[in-house]
Amino acid sequence: MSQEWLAITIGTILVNNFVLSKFLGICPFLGVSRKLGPALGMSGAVIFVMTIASFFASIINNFILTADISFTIGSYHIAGNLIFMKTLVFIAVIASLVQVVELSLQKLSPPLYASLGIYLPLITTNCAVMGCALENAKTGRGILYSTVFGFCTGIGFAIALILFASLREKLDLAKVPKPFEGMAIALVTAGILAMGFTGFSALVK
Amino acid sequence: MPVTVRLFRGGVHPKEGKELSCSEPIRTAPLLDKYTVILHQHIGAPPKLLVKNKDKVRKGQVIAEKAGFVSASVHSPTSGTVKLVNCHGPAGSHTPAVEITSDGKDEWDDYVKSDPDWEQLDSNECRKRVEQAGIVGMGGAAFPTSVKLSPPADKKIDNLILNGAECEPFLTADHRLMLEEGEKILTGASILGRILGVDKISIGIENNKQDAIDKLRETASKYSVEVIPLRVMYPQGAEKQLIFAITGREVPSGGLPMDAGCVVQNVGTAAAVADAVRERKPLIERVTTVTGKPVCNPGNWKFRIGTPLSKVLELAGGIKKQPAKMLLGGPMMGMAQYSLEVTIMKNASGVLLLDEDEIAQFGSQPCIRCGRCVEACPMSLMPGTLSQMIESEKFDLAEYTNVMDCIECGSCAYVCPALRPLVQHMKRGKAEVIANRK
Amino acid sequence: MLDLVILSAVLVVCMGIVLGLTIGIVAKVFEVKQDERIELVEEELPGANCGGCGFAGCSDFAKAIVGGTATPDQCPVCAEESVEKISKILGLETEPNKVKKVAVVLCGGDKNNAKFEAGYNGINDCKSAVLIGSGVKGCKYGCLGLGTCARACPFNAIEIKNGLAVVHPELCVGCGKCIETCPRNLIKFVPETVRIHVFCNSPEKGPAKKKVCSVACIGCRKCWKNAEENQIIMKGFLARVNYDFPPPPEIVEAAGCPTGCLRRTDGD
Amino acid sequence: MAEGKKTDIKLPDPSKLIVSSSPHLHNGSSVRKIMWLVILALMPSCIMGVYYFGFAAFRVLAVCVISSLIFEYIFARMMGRNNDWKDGSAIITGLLMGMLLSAGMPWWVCVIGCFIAIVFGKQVYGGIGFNPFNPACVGRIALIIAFPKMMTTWVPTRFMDKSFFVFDKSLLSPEKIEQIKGMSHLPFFHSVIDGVTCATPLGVVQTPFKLGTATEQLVGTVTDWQHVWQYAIGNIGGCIGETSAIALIIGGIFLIAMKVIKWYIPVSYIGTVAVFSTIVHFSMSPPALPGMVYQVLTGGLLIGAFFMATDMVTTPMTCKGGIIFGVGCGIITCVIRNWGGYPEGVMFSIVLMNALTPLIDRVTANRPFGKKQTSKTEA
Repeated sequence: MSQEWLAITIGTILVNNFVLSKFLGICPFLGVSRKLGPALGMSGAVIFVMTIASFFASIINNFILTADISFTIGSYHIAGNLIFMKTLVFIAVIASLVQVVELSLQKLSPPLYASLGIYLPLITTNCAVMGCALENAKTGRGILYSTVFGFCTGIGFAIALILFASLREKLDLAKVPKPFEGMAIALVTAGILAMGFTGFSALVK
Repeated sequence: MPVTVRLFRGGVHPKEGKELSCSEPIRTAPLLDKYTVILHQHIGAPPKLLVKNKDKVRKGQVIAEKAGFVSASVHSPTSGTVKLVNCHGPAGSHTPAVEITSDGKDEWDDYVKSDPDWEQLDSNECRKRVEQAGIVGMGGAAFPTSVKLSPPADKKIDNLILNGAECEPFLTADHRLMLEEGEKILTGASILGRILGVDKISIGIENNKQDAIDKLRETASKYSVEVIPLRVMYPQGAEKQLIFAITGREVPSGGLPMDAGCVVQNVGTAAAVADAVRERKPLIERVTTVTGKPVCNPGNWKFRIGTPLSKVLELAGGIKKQPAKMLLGGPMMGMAQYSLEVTIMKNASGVLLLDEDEIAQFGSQPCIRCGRCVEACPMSLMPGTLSQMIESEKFDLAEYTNVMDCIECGSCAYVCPALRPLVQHMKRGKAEVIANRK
Repeated sequence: MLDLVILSAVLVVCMGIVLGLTIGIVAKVFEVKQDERIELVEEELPGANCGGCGFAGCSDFAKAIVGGTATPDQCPVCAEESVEKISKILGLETEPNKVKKVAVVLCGGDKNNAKFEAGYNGINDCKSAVLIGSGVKGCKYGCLGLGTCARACPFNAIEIKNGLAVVHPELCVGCGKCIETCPRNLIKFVPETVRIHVFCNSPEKGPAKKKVCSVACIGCRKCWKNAEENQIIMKGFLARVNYDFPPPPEIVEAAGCPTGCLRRTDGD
Repeated sequence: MAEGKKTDIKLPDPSKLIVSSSPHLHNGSSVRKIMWLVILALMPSCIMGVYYFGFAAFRVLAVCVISSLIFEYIFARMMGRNNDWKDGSAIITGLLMGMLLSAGMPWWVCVIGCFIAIVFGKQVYGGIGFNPFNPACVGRIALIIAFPKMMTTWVPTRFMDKSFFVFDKSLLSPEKIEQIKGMSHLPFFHSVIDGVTCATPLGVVQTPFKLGTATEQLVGTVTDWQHVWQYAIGNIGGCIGETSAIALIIGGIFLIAMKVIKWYIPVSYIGTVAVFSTIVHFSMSPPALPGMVYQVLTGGLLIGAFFMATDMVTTPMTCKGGIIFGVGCGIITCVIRNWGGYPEGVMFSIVLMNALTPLIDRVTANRPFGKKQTSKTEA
């Protein structure tokens, strides 16, 4: 049992890192990695949102989408399930979830909002959250398992983002040649970082 | 006798080069026909000029008086006629100066006479005499001594440290002074101690000057001064490092020695204080080492303030061959000069000529992050990283990374394999940070 | 088949209602007042949250704009109209066009005609060089020629010619970035139409200047005598073109400046 | 001012003086000296490699060094830094690249590796001093990802008992062999299955361990002292430069003695691997993973620890940071070696820790003198 949890943790954080081996969530990965401070904020926000998004998405998935429906209205007999709707449903749920979280944080905990709040809207467009929910739906994991998976994915994202941000801060001092300045060198760096992470491949079957 | 050897963190050990001049006794330079005394010789506000063209002055007469708290008076080095000029200062810029053409009589002003009752003077009177004599830190920083002697009431000073470390390579002026005028230094030390009301006076000397340590130890106990041998390591004579080596206290970042309860004075300053209090002599001459391989006769001289470098080098017999660098001060912190008009100032501890094969040739290679500067830095900074920040003009980052704690000792640039002009980077960074703060 | 379509439609409608209501209620319950300009600014921004401005997304950037820590033109995506609209929201009126001003380096002492008193070994940067022996150039007011201004110019309008910075007026857009970089304060803004300058900035006495530079203004007043009143201003030993009331370019020939310090820039 | 005209006393000519910032002395060290000392330190293992693998090894090394120099020259010139190629750092990168390849490597793979190492590992970041990752590690990782088969096929040494480490199928039961064949998509299996020439001991021995199929016999073979001696002198399959442990240790100690590298990174790195592998070896029920001596002496650990993890540009500056770096490298290496998909984890661990270096530097920065009076003095 404990090995299973170890596998999911290590597997999600290092081996199948969403950013560096699945290339999901690249937008904030490149966008919010100029400085370490914002990167930390973004990481916190992503972990937070991914965890709760996975939780809600898996509830919806397990209780609504995968539920077999079979009833009769008048002469119509309706039977089947709505699993094919998962992408659409998850988009709507995650987007509104983020909105709700942002709005409530702004009121309930201004300090937390100040540190996370500005990153929350960005997460709406973060495909990693969506990917995480879909991955959970695909494997048909339970709610607890899905939530842990979401949390670990968030951690993996955070590790990649923080590493990358600290590298980019260092690159600020480098005399990068003109054609490679800015995003070009950032992408080269991200590539090398991803190559480094392939070392962990097959660590967990 | 226990040999206490104290040390600080970091530092470097350049070749000493002191053998050129350390056995040469101090000679007094003959009277010249002309002296050019720069007015602003110290840290702080420039003094107020008191003479005008064609005025007659006498030796020791005040030609510019202290203006402001952190400032110092300037006195005439001889008797003669005044001419106001602009002269080439040691920092390279043209700066107002007073040219005094000697009348050959070399007459002291009336107020300069020895005072047999000096031991009865109270501390305020002593401090006043130090102030009137225009004494500034003679080790190099040229900080007005009277200011150091007037700490704010809330700072308790319990330690007076005399700096006889002379950690700069090549220089031997303090060494000779300690050997030849030890009594005067110790007298000055006890006067300074009395002014500050400290319980402990110590004098730190690097133990490559064993003869000076022995010599001072003979009589030090009479003046209740403790002689402390220090390990040979540059920058042992930097204020903060010296305080740490002797007392184990750290001067807080951005603070002054008084924040650690200490006052540090150069041994030369102590001797000048003794002269000022006992004989009311103003600071118009100092001991300076003239040395370097290209110099014909390296030695230690007592020059009057205002002696131009051309005369200094003439007295030392001229040069054997063209040097690559002419420095005022030691090789690690001294300033490179390019004019023979530059004159000896109150803080000129040495005039040093360096050969081409001795000097550092700076380049513009990038930092390879070898970390040697980090190891060498006595202030535990990251000079390499700082210089990169300053190079890419990230001054706020540099300020955050403590560039202002740099003491510009040069240890980092001395060891840098990429030959980066790290001290110049630091100077730039500090200048920009100060400019930004305003 | 139809049944599932209907079912999905029902699901989407339900979801829409539930989620919409939730957000609406939460928004009402947890309403926080904020500067309404932020919202207006945010509307004008592209909303791509690309982070190209250096902030975490458009709303953060909008806050920074309203807070005054950022300017609208930092957004690399925004169209110019949006930038203008944002400026309007903030009440930042763009100034009416004045006469175009360009920078000029008021020094003529290049490596051939100005004296360098010693060799310099250090950072290739004027601001750093002045900290060491005040720069080794004989003239303490002249251009050091290490190119700090040229590197600061985003339009490559400054060229270092033989150890002297020269502004190309046709490339200069008058952004003024070079002016603050010069440690000697040699770079001045002048109207583009004036193409005649006294290329010297040293207030020292004539003979002293002559010793270190062959093209210094020695204060002979020839140009001053040949110009109408106030066209040339004399400040001690230094002549200055009055840029508000410039002399005609022909004065260069008429005056015959002995050192060639007074020159036209349209000739070459 | 009056010049000394009356006498024949010579005074300096001011116009020939040089003005620069203090300090005016220098200890004479230079980047070039450091680089050539590293090259010198790499020589023993290069010579051993050529001795064991013959001319083929020399060819690979030469191709790598020359192509690295050419790439460095071309790209440094393109970016306006004309003197970069002279400092010897490209030779080091080339040598390391060559030393990390098998002697049987085709020349074009060497050239591609060097191109990635020099251009993407270093030049695009602005040349020496600015690259966040060790160029040779980057080149090597790119190759192992791009050419997994070639990169795990090894040539036996000239003196090897050819059957010495050739995978012996008799050690496994037939169904296990089937199981292995089923997993041959993993990057190191083809060498096992095909029995091509010779596998690096690390690769071949770990496979059965990872699959839980190792037998007593195999464990015995691995820990045999006679074999340990073979690892130490380098008479085993593997890369050109990583075989001879003794030659590498001599080079490393030379560098430490010359104060080019700091002792704490190699010591903490190798120490961590030793401790970690010992713990794993004894804590697992037999057959356990290969033991400490084996882990330390074979594979790329020594070359990595002495020559790549100590690359100044990409590693932390402080002692504390260096130790963290070494320990991190050690742990990642062991994890990848023992449980990962690749037989060797040294290069990956160094690149990953390179990525962590800015963070480590930030955390382990020295306390500036005089900051925070409360903490104890550290003389």
